[in-house]
Amino acid sequence: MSLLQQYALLLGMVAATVGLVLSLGAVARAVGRRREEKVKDVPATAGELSPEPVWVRYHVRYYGYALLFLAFDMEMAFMYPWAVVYKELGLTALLDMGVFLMVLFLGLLYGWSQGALRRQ
Amino acid sequence: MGQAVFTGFFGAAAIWFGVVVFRTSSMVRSALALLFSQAAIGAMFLAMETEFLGVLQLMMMATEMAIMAIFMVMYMMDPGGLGGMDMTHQKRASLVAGALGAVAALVVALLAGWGPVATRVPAATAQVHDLGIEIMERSMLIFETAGVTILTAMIAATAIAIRRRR
Amino acid sequence: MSVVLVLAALLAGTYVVAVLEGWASTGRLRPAGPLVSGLALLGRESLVPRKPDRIFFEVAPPLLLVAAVLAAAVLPLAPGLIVTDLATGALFVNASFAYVMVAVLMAGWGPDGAYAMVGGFRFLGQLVAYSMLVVMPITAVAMRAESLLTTEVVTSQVSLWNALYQPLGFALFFLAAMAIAFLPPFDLPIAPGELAEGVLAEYTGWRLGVMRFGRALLVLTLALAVTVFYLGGWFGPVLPPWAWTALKTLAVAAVMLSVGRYVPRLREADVLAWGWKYGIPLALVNIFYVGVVLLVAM
Amino acid sequence: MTIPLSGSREARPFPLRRLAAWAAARDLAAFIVPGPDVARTCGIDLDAAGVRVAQTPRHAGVLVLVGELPRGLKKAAAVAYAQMPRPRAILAVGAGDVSPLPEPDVWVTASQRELAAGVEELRRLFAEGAFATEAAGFDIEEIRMETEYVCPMHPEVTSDEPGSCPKCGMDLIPRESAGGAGHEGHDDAGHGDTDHDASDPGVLVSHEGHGSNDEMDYQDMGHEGGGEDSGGHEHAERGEHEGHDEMDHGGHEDMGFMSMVEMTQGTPRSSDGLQMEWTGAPFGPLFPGLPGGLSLTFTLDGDTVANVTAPRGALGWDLDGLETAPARDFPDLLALLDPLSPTAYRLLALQALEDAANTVADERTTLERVGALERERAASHLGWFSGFGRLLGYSWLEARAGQIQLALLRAADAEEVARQETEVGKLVRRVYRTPMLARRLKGLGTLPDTAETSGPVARAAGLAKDARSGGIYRTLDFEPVVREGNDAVARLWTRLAEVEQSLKLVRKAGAVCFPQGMLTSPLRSTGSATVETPRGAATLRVKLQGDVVSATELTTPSSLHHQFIGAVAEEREVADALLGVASLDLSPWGVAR
Repeated sequence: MSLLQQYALLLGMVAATVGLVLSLGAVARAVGRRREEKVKDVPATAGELSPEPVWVRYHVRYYGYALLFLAFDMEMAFMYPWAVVYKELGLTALLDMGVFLMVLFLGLLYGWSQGALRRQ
Repeated sequence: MGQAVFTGFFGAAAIWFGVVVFRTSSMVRSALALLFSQAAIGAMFLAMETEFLGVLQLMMMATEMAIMAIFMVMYMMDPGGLGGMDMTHQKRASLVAGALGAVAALVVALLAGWGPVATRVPAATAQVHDLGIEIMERSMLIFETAGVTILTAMIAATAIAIRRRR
Repeated sequence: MSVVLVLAALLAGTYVVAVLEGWASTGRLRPAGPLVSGLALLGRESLVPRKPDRIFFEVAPPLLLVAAVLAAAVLPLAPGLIVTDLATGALFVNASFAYVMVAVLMAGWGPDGAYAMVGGFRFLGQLVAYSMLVVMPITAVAMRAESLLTTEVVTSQVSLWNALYQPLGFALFFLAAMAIAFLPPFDLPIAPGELAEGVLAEYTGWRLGVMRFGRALLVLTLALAVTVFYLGGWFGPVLPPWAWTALKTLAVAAVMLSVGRYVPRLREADVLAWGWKYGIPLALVNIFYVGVVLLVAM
Repeated sequence: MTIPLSGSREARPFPLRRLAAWAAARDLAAFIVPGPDVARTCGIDLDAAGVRVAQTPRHAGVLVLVGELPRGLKKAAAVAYAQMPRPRAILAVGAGDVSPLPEPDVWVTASQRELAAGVEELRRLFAEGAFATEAAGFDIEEIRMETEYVCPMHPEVTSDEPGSCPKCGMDLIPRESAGGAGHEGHDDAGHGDTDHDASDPGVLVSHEGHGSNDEMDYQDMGHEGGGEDSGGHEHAERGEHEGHDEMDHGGHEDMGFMSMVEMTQGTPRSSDGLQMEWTGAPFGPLFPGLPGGLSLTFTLDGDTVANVTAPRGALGWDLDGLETAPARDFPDLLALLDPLSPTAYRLLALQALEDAANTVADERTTLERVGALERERAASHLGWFSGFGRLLGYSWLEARAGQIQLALLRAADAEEVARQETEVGKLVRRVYRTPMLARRLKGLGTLPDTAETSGPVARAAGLAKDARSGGIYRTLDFEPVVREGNDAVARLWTRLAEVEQSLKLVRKAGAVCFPQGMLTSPLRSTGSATVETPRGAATLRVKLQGDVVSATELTTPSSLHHQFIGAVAEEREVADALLGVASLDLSPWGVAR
């Protein structure tokens, strides 16, 4: 199976899944329509009607972790090809990646010491 | 022939999502539109049979654009886009800049000498293997400097974002 | 032909996982449970909140299902039984699990509900905690297999399963897999007691059916991934290969679904702190350990 | 044409719909009003009857009303019923009038056998009536939805007609606000306006930050950007902007671009110095994690609780009903007020009347009363474990504690109660050995030392306060359980030890019977008594004329602990705040207005 056929098959599976979901929706709509009633579409919050707009500037508390995560995410791009050729190159590959990972671990330790790794 | 069609389709999808990024007033919707624009570029890589780059693009952009969404929601007014605020500023200047950019890209794409067209594409397993060898041998120095630049990025981000402990 | 066979196996597996989930939560084994509740959900109204982000609200359920299906597409059930044997299969599995977070974030932001909002951003925090613990153990597995092909990964375990070859990686990947599918004790986005079904609070009717089906398929796919990466895929003495994969996958799924009953839910701050302060150093140790063992073996 | 189901869907029945109706009949999910804890204390177990308990009305098909629907919960029950997707039904368990809700489809008394029959009847109704040719709408004026207009960026700026926001010039967007009772708290819910002096929305907020003029001129640079923003222009002549002029930036009245610094002027900073927008999220009367009926609204800064509003006595006592009660059935009336611990309040009333009549119950009845009170304490603590387990996500504890509680409540005599001792012992040891439980609860719900508490909450803070120090308890050599720690984990250990201790006391007392009073005619006009209810010491002072009760004065532990909700929940993550509130074990019925 050539590369393009594999990707086409994956694209076909995505389309099939979306088609399945749409057909489920159509069957459900065929079974019965939704009856509009007054309070039915207000988000259900424990029996109380919450008029507050919820789309506000949500205060995320883990932005310290998120920033360090971006850097570690970059490192992932280098680790996969290295893993594939590791056995072939042996010790030099281990030392190369060792330096790379230690440099990054240094960044993690710095973040840790500066208090990035906690709930701000 | 099919390959060109899919590459063109995903390219158009990437551009369309890119436009949506600025046309929508909801921050999270524009962040996820950028996510799907990058995912469309990843799909373009796949259509051009560079499998590792395509899958890597699909993966990394999902997490990183979502993290961008955090900061867009925290720091932009009215992130839900209820007020329908106009996202575009200095319309004339940006139109000119956009047109210039497009022309420059086309010129580079058409006139630069890209060398002979690669008729035979190496197998995907070979691509990953050669990329690994490339990182470990010829451009090992670039690989290590990349590590150091990531380190500086981490230190800079922590220094800016995290309050010094009194 | 093998594609149809794999899809049928996945469907059956998802049904069994749904039965196991019902058994784990209510303590009663009802084989017809998922079918009946699926039909009931089909017959129930599917409501849309008053001012939703309609695109997010509608796209989240299919995206969750697509993420689970794509991940299952590159995992082998038996030597020839796989949808597409991608050259970068291990990486592709990781990529499709990232879109589970995108779906949950959309389901959190879409309905404009207080509980869904908190649940959605909590799951993004959970991703920041578990993502590294998915990537690094897979790297260690790829090191031993010398390729990202999932079939290669399985054949590389013919002498010794990866769970025994690199136990630390196995433990980390298992916990991260439970965090990906937000199974208790990692069920922060849909915390039944704290957020009244958080992200799923506003979904009813067939949309809730698709979300539950997506999550059951996700649990099955994660169990299949654990089997392929760490439990030697289809290798096993007597039974045919596909039977071994099915047995191992359902065993892993059963453990994943029932462990959460006996432990309180983790706090988001704890998940992040333990993921970064203990998880990542252990994952690095795991990579070096596998590196050294491979060197010695050579 | 009688409509079989009150909440059926309007459609012509054909095969697929009948199949869906049959499936809906088989897979019933119930949303319990006021809450699963009240259902268990009434001795009914929906799980055993084959009905799943849903956490939100969205995932439920049946609204189960347990006991009399108190006035404070009528609106919440109506909202919950309206938010349930059709086909839906109402199952009333021992409930009298359910006025805002339609007529219950099935009405049963509070007994498990009758409940099972009611559930079968409900299945038949669903199978038949889930889809009917015409369905009854549900529309009550209890829930009036007024539309108010609010600025998307300043939730506290609201006005009743469209226009543009005085602070940032954006046009206001329509938003339904909750009509009916719960409206008054909405204007200032958006921001903790601790330092806002002008709280009514129309007038601009205090301007101490606006004095400096220099930052104004850069606004002109951004002027053409806001130029064609029509909303900004008709800005100046708005009536309520008289506060606008003293912003002393001359004739310039077009707001145009608004910098974030200005926009967040005066809003309080969070603990990490960022100024984010806060939203009010109700964790209100029917929240699955908290005791049913406890109305509570958190102002959330992200997932941290900024401040808490907990209206007292939303469904509290109406003691006036007891004013003219004859002394004979005064104990029954008092027991009805708090469904979570009826025996304790019945005993309180009896002892108060006996004190007024100056008689002392004989040895055997006192032992029986001790047995009944201790059994209720054990059952109440087990009910608390079950609710706490649901909030913690510890589903084994939730299920196991609920089962043992029901077994205790249904036990006919002391031997059956004693038989539960081994089960409770296993549960207690299992909870002690649960991994990460103590670490999860450490430091939550700590109260200031000056806080005046009673019951297990006080005993968990090292104070040996217990109203059971009377004569009979000394003969049963009773020692109050005291733990150090004053936080959620100490309260958990205290209640675990108390459950085992209570069951031992029941075995020693040897008899468990519902306390009956033999009332002779009272001599003195006033009587008072104190009983250690499962949640703390409750005292009752009663004034009698002849044999009619004329005045009552009751202090309950829950109304004492209700004031600490704020101290326990503020500045904590949502989950920790909820755990802190739940660790106080409040009974919403016991909270006086």
